[in-house]
Amino acid sequence: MDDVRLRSRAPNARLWLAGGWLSLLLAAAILAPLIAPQDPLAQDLMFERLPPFWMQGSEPGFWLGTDSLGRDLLSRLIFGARIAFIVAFAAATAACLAGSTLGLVAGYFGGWADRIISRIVDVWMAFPPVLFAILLVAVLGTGLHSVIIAIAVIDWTRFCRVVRAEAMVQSRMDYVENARIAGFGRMGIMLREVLPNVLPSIVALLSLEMGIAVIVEAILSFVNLSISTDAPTWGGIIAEGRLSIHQAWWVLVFPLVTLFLTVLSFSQFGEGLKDRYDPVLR
Amino acid sequence: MSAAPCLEISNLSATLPSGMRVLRSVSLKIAPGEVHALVGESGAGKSMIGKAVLGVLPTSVRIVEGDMLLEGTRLGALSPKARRALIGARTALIPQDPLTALNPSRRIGPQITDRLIRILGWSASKAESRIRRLLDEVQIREPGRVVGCYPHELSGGMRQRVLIAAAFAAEPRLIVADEPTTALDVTVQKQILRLIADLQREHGTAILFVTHDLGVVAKISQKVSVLYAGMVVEEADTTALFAAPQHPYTRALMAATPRYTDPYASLLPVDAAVLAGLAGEVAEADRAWRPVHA
Amino acid sequence: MPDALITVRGLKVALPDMTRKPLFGRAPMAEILKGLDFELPKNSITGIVGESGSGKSTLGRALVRLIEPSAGSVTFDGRDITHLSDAELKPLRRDLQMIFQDPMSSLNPRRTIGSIIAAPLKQNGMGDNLRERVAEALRRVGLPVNFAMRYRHELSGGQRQRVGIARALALSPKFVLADEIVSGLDVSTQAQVLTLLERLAGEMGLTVAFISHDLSVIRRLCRQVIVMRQGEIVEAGPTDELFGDPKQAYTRELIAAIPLPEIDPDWLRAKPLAAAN
Amino acid sequence: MILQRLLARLLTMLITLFGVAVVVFVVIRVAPGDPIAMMLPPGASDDDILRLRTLYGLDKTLVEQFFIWLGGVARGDFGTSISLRQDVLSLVLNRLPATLELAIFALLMALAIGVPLAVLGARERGTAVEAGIDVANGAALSIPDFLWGLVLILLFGVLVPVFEISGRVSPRLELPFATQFYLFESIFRLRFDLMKDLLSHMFMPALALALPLAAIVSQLLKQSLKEILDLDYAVLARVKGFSETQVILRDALKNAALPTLTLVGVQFTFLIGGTVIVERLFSYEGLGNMAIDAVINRDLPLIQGIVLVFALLFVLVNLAVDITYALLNPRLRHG
Repeated sequence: MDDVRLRSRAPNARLWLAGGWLSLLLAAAILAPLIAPQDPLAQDLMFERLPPFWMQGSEPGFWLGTDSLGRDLLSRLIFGARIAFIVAFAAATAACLAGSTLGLVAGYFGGWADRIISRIVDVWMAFPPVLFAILLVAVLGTGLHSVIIAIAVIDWTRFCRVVRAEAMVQSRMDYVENARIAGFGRMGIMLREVLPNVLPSIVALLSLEMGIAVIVEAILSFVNLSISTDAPTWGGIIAEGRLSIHQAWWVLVFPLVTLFLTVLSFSQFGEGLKDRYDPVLR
Repeated sequence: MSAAPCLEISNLSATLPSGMRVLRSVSLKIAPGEVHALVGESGAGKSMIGKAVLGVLPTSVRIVEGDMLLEGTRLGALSPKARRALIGARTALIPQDPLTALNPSRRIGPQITDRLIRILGWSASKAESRIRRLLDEVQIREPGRVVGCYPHELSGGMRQRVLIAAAFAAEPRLIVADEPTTALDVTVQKQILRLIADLQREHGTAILFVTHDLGVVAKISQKVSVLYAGMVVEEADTTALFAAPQHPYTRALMAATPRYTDPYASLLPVDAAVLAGLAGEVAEADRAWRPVHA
Repeated sequence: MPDALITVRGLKVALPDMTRKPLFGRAPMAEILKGLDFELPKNSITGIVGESGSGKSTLGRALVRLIEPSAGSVTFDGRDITHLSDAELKPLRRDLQMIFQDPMSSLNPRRTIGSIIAAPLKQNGMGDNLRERVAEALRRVGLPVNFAMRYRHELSGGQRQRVGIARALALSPKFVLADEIVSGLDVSTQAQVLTLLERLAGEMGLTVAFISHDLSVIRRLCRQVIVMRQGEIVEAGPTDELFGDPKQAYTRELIAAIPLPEIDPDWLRAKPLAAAN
Repeated sequence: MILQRLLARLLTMLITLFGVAVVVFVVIRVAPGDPIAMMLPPGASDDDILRLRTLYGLDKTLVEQFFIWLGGVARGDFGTSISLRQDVLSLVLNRLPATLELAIFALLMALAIGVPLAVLGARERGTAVEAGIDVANGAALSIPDFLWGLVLILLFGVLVPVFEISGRVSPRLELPFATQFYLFESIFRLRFDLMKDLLSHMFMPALALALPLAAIVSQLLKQSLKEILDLDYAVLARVKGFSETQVILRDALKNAALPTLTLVGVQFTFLIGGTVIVERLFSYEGLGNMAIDAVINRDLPLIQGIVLVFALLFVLVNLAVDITYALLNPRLRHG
């Protein structure tokens, strides 16, 4: 009894929780200039390393405290969400379009197309992804565009591999033969019969990839290679927090918690969507 | 037949997590050395009964009521460990699909001797000579070669022979044969049925024979229970059942089963009234039923 | 035979044997069908029977040109279709239809039944009055019209197979290949689906190739039978003759192996007839 | 048959490595910014720049440069690091053992966590225990090593400071080691004091790397165990009288390991890739940490060398997985 109830309700709960957090964050990102209590770039050495509001020595207006340059942590997190979301949407979408298309072609058509695409994927998989990303940004020069391009260039293989494998399974189904019997051409079958069945996985991956893009962006800014040095990125705040970990733990904890929840939400949101749109479970 | 039954099931009910019953107060008795067929369509619960006896029900299915007595021993009263030991010593299973019934990564020999050695404590040489003899009995020509093979090196019919040999190895009192010929071609099916019948007679083993095929029932069993929705709708001696089926559902099943000797009197669709009657019986049974421990 | 819809001459099919694929280059071809000759007469059901490995399913797929034969010819309605390309086949597709063994895998889980039945209609220029045509197709197989809105998982096994029949017959084809269409069904459902197919084939004047491993079913449904074994035809002829007086030992063995639902204490004992080698 | 597969594998390995070399070469040479200019003090003459360009072969065409470099690599000459002015190969070999020790330790940790959880989850399938394992797996899976690293730094470096959060070994210690495989050598020389210090440094970065992999191992293995436990041969084993744990260990585990193995191979390469940032996070003196410095300093020969070594590691892992798979699978072993 319990078992069944758990299974049918859990996907919805996680979908709502994850979706809720992401919407909140998205709203904060869009409305950043209106809701951020302080200027995220304003330095004030008078207010350096203020603790969060519930602790001794906190200042009103600096809810989550300040960093070693006296910059307001909450405001930096809110503005950081902007960068995170831009990177997440742009990079994940680009990687998804490129990777899914190639994966669909490789998986459904097979033959030479598959062999060439798979070989390229093999080469790509032989790069350590983080190092590849750092290298690309170093080459392209720091900036939002470089970060987005670097993530897309590296992570299209994730979509390609999954979509290829699923398209291969789908293309062996009887309904694909059924469509041939009905007189559909190869392209028509790929788009009509195969793609809709692969789509839920693509959607789940897209959401997962957004979380990964957020992380990669954080890693890049952690090694100081993302946007610009003082731009309020989550990774930048974390790098700052890592240095002053013994003096001001909150500078590390708050961006960490934000990042943690965001990444978890993206992956759970994707899985939740996939389950929800699975016609067999619905 | 005054001998104590080999297996006695009384009032057995099992439910899914949703509370729906998959077995509805099933009762049946199998005398020693008797082949008792359970026949029914998909969802009739015929495999469930065999699995319940052997204690290998899927985790989602729960027995909520009833007793099972194996040679007089109440299975429900035993500790899991004692029960496992008893099942291991007195029963065996011939599964449906010879493809998935052998572990692909282990050689045939150890797979059929491990029960004898590990569970029954036989010596390796005794177990081996026993298996040799049984492989011979199931007409496997080179037993020495076959025990060294991996399952994928044997054909489907060969694998089923190996499984039958393994089932008879420890002289069980009861064998559950779960659709043992469904995955086979007809010509192989006939050979395997004959083999099971011969060994069963020689060893005096009782068999609970699960099948969906009334043709197989007619050839192999002495008794039949016809099942529908986890309910025994008719139980009879096999000869009696085929001579004069009592329940309308049994009659409908017989009329639906194709017969090449009489093509136009067979393959008749089941009448809607029969199905409506069955639905009524199921509802009636559920209305009267209260689980003992709710 | 003058009234044959499909004529097969010297048909060979070879498929790559992936278990023997060498390091470089292609897998060697394994000959699945080894030169078959037969006709499928118009307006009648022909049974194709064989055990596993007989090549009966491969034969079926070659007949509707899902695979290309490696030698020989398949003539459909006077036209050689052996080596036509997909594009050349397209106008012929509405006449060459197929019902699949596994209705679960032959229906796309993400499409409604209505859309599955409508797709071949649209694709073959019968897209006018679509709603009515779909409804008609469902009615024909005895399913309520509102099933058009459902998905495959909302149907029972027998209903799914009816949808498979509805989809294939919606185009009013000349030829239908039925590949083991009842082997996954219970006997009671099987009887319904078979009577349905029998009735519709008669009403619509269909030519049907009915592939099955079950001789009893073939006896009831088919006017003539082709018995296959390991890629070759063992015996072929009118059903009554073949059952009344099987010429080949293998055919006799096949028939004798069927367990009839009647008491026959000697059946298990009966010496298996010597297999034809 | 096995030999053929091995040869095929080696060939694709070479093609992959060549592809990696081409891609990294092209990416680097597209880079704006002149590494030579960075090496020289301001005000160096054009002549000096030209001399250095010739020295590093930067005056030739891209294709020429590529094949000169590739020829060198084939002879074991990876060039000279621009920023550290040392032989790239010896620099890489000096750092590689640290990274290898970290990655292998992390792999062992992942297996030590993942396999028992999988067995437990499969044994208790359908219960709250399994549900709990699923939730833990879900979380560990979606959080990458970078974040786990930070979380661990906070928990065990700051909140309950039981482990070291920076470096590979305490600088005050005298190291008697002849090779760079410190951990291995400390065990070998029975220097357990040093081993303890090394492990204390390695524990958290390794755990950060291990957690996502442990979740994958546990998830996949549990899944395939559950599938196998529903198969007839597992049912048969239960009927024979074997207990559930015995069925899992005797009949199911080996067969379940096969499908898991291939994916774990791929995931292990991800783990190795993850060392780059985790080493940075924990200031662990491995290859990855050096790689990031190399990128920041635009040290082209060093970057090329490191990337190629990583690629080589990846393809070797895949090769090892393939061989293990073949050895475990009787279908491949016997015709």
